[in-house]
Amino acid sequence: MSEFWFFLEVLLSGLFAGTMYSLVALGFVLIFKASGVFNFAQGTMVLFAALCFVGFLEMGWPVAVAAIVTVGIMVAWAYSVERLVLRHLVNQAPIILFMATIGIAFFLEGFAEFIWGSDVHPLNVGIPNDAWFVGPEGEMMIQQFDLAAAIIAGLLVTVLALFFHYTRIGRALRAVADDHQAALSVGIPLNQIWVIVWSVAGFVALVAGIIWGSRLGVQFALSIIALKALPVLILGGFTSVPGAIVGGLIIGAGEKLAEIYGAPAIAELVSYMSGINNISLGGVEEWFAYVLAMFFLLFRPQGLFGERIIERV
Amino acid sequence: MFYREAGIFKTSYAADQALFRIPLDRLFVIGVVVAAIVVVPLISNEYWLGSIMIPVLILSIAALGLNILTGYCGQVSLGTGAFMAAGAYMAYKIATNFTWMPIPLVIVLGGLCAASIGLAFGLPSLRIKGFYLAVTTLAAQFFLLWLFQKVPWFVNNSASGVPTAPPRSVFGELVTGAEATPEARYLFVLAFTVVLAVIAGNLVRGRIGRTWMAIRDMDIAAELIGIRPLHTKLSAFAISSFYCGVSGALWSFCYINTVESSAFDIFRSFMILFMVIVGGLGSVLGSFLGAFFIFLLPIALNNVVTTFGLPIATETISHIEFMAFGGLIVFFLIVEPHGLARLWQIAKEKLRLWPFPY
Amino acid sequence: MAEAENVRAEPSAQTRVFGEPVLTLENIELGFGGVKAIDNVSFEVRKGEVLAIIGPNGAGKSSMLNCINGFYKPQSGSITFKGRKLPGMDPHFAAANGVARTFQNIALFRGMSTLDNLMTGRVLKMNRNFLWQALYWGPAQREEIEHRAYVEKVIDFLEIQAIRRTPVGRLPYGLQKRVELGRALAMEPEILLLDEPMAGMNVEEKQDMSRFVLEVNEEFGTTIVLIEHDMGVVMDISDRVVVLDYGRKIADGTPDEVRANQHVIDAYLGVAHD
Amino acid sequence: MRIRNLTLALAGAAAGLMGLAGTASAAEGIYIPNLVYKTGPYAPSGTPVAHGFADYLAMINLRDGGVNGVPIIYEECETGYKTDRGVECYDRVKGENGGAVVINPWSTGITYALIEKATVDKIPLFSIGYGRTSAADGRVFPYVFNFPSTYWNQATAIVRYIADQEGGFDKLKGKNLGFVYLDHPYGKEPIPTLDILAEKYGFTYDKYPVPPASMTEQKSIWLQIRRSKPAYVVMWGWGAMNSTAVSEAANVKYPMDKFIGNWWAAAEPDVIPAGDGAIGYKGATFNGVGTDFKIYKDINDLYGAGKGTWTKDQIGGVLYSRGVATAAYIVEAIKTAQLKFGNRVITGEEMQYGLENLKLDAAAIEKLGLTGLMPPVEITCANHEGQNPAIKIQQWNGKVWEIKTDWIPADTALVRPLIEQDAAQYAKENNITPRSCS
Repeated sequence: MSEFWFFLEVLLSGLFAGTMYSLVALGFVLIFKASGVFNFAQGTMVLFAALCFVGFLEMGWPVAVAAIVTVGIMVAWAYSVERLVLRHLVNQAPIILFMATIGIAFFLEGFAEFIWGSDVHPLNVGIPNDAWFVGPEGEMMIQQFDLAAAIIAGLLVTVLALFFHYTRIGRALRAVADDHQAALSVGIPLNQIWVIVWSVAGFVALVAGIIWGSRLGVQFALSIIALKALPVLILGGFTSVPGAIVGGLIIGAGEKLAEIYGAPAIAELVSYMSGINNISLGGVEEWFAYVLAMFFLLFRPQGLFGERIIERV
Repeated sequence: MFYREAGIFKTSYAADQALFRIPLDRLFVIGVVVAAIVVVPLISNEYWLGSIMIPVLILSIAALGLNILTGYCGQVSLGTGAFMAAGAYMAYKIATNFTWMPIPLVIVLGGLCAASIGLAFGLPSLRIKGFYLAVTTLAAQFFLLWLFQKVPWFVNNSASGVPTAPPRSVFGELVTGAEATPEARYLFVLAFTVVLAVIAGNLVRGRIGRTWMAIRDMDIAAELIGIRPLHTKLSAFAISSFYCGVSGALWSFCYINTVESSAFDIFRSFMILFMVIVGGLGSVLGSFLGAFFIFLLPIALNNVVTTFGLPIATETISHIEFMAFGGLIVFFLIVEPHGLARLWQIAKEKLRLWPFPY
Repeated sequence: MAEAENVRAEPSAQTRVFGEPVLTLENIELGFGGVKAIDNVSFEVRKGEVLAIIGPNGAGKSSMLNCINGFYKPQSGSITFKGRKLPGMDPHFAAANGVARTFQNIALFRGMSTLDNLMTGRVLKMNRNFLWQALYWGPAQREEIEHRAYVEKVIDFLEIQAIRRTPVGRLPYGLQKRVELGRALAMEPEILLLDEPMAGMNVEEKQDMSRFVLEVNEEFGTTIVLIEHDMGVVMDISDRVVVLDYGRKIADGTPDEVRANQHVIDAYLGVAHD
Repeated sequence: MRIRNLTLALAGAAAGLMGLAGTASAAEGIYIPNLVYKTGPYAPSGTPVAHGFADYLAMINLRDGGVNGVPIIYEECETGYKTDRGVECYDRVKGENGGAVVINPWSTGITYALIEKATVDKIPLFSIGYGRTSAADGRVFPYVFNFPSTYWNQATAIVRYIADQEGGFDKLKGKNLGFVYLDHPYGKEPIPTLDILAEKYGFTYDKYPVPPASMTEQKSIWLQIRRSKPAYVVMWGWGAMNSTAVSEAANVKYPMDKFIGNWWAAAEPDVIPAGDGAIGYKGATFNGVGTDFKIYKDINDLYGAGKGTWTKDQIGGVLYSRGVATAAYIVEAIKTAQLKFGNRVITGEEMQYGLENLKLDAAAIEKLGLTGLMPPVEITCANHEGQNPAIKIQQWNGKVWEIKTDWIPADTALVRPLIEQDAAQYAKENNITPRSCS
């Protein structure tokens, strides 16, 4: 019985970890939807936003002020990206834009460290950090922090969904996502839209950064998680907000299950076949998400929620 | 005026399809190669030869490989490091298990192993395009490195997992390992570089190169004129991975002396992608220019500080380096998507007219 | 038929007689989701003829060409080609057996020069393996030169010598269309599919293009299937016309017959469908 | 300040390629380059070490005008903990300023890559408590030094500590331990030793590798640990991995006093991000911590003179102290060499003599004002890790690291044969004839 509770715990903690991926992936989706740009720099934006936020806190500013100023910085950043980069790359192939965002990511990474240094900054914004024990004998542990983070992520998604559906800007964003030229021709200012959507992505990055940062400390390694968002997007489809959420949950849970149940099984199989004992195959997590995404792509290239593309000549 | 192509007439298609159609170009390239063989080892000190020329040449090979895949065939890969690692680990395995085997053959076999792995990871490219494909190459990057690190067989069960590259000789002269002179290692690497560059030049001007570019420019039209997309993409993956594999094997054997997976991490993949972008997508020359530029930039930054004693902390230089990389990538993509190679071409066009501007 | 002969630069003395059907399409059906693009269409292409497919926008003309060279697979029906009855063409099989085409929106390889674009047309005829090519020596070089010679003939024929080394992305629209025709010709096609070869051209360019089409047909005996909106051109150069409307075939015959067909007139004049 | 630096650097960058010509200036002094990493995910650990090292050398220059009057020339080269950058740095610095006398790679990967090179170049590598363990066999690795202790010895000492806590080695029987490690040459070093110890004392242990590319993703590891409830968890971690592990351990309510990091996994940056959860976490160390040592009078003077390399309120941590200790060993080795070769600029080869004949007993250390900060060592030709490798266990109390034990000796009787065996195999593979040390 306790094995069952453990399985549940693994699954649950995987799902919670998945909401974190979803948060990062969300930023990708926003930008992709509105500008067709696959923004590799989203992960670095998470780091940068968190660093700014924690930096201001350490200067003794109140949380609200620090958050507002950081959002302001992210808006300024969005504006300069649009001004200095995107504007000059309109109508380029998506892959060129993708590579440009890799450049942006490198720049921002250097810039963030340049301004704020490479130290680890502890961050505490008052998210509860205790645990509940569930089950007949308290076998299963639920961390309040994880739950809080998931609730925040959920709220954020809801707000964004409402924003997209019910505001004028939201509708304009969706129009741009559908067809740049058409949106331009009905008088939607493309550049402005891009600034807005990068700002919103910056805001999402800040939320993600605060949550990740309060769990692990704000540190340079945060930007590494950006890569994990890629397979999440592949699963969910690049244009779907619910896709980002579901993809994140699948990857999060799948990874944990693969690591805890899959890796020992494979190790046993390998040692049975090769006759070598004591093979340890930990660290499956490192590639599981990407390989899963790869096989998934082979069968459904458009993602879970993406639309099928008809090729024409 | 100095550089002229007018007045040079070809009387045969053979001459018109030569690697360098203009005698001055041909002379120049031959001159560069000769200088690389004779002059560079003579004038360079150990640092220049061992720590700059050798790694730059090795990285040029990898950049050539990625350029074949990305620049010519249009398939973006973020898994270059993994294919380099495949070459390095397999070459190590072959070199230690078949000690009689001449080292050039070992390196080539390492490359071939990488090619077959590249082939496997190229299979999804039939159905997947653009950055979707980039994600599958990330799968290669993470999975392969994990595999090499996890399975002790690849490193002959060495306790630390970081075996030393075995010393091997060519014509009685040590070319791998720490005791090989930088000159010998340099010439060995240079030989590979020249041969592989010539082969790359030949491939891209022939049938295979045209099919790659056709797939890159418009895959649907290419398919309808009878080019098989799978064959074409897979050949690009295989050949590109071969180049990367050779480069990885040389990196381990002739440069850092150890077979270590962290030398081929995702950061390496990005660096090589940067080399290709900055150097010029779809240009053999660009692969070299890009490799030189990207490799030398941080070293130059560091050297400025030490040479002139500027009061800048080491970490600041490193931050500037990141910013400079990022900025350059964006700059090149915006201003000159064809990279340094295109700038070189423009310079030649200017020279042709000089001193008359019209 | 008489019409057609009048405009030929050198009217041939004998009546044009066409051989066997080289390509037979039977009961082709093709749909995307709920939309029927082609609805039970059958016709044949005879050796040596110039066949025009006409019809209003969205009639399924391009989809028809896409079926012929295998880009789309019909949901039902069959295509008989080279003695093989296939449920749908395979693009590689089509290309290897001499079906070449041009596209409505130019589909050239923009990063490559005119010469290289034309050389891609020879890809299927080149077979030296990778190792020879890596060396670019001996057989591989001979092969390159041999095919270069053929491509140069096409270049001469289309009068595009001056733009040999120019990347096609930089060429004006009319020339790009011509290069695309050249790439198809370099394949030495038996059947040439032309999707609106004269769209967007001025009168002179159209005359040039018509001349090339007819010369190809006459000199090389290439069968030509073309889609064109300019009725004057269609009626002048084609031997036979197939008319599609809303995915169905409504007429098939000589230009004169088609011109007199009531269904066609209705379709073009926009009579309400029942 | 930073902006000014930026403009300066940009101005200099243009002239950078000229600088590449490698003008080896012949400044008079003992040249000690340092391969540091102050950037990237490992920077929180790399930065304090570098500053401690640099401060001590600067202090020697300021206080004594150098080593026996010969000034030290100090220079840093940023590696980012990357092996190839480390190799490039080594090649760049080794010939400058009359030649490096000793190289500190500060990375096990870089150490591995440099062992052969440094041996050929006759420049000693000093990998203090990291690098290749079997390099402790000076007969095969004459130019590599890894005192005051190695990973293998550390593993035995940690197991001895656990046994002490449990009440004797016989109590280890049947116990299950967890080993959390960075999946990198560094993290894998102690595994063979742990295997032998497990067999010898009858305990079992589970391995939990943490991939370097996703160091901050350890949830599944800690879930497994929560399930298997190992009696102790030992960690070989580095950089961001450590703080994550400490946070996660606290999250799953693992008893922190049963969680022991090795000496690279127990410093301030590792515990501070975890907040109060980290209280009770233990770690091995071979150096003291804090600013209560006599030597800090001189280091404070350095900061008073405005020549400190860091900010004064940051000094005194575990890793900073380790940097100080490393520099102190090097300075003493230089003095040893100068005793033989005279008070002048020494060469790498002479430095090898100095390191190999380094003998620092308690009295000597007291004289340096470093008692408690660094352990005594005695190096011989055959033994490059010192005669009596030992560790102390320290514990985090939420504010500072407190030393909890006296020296816990390593099981050299067990480790030494392993070292010699591994070194012999290395010698065989690389056609090296071990030198005679008798």
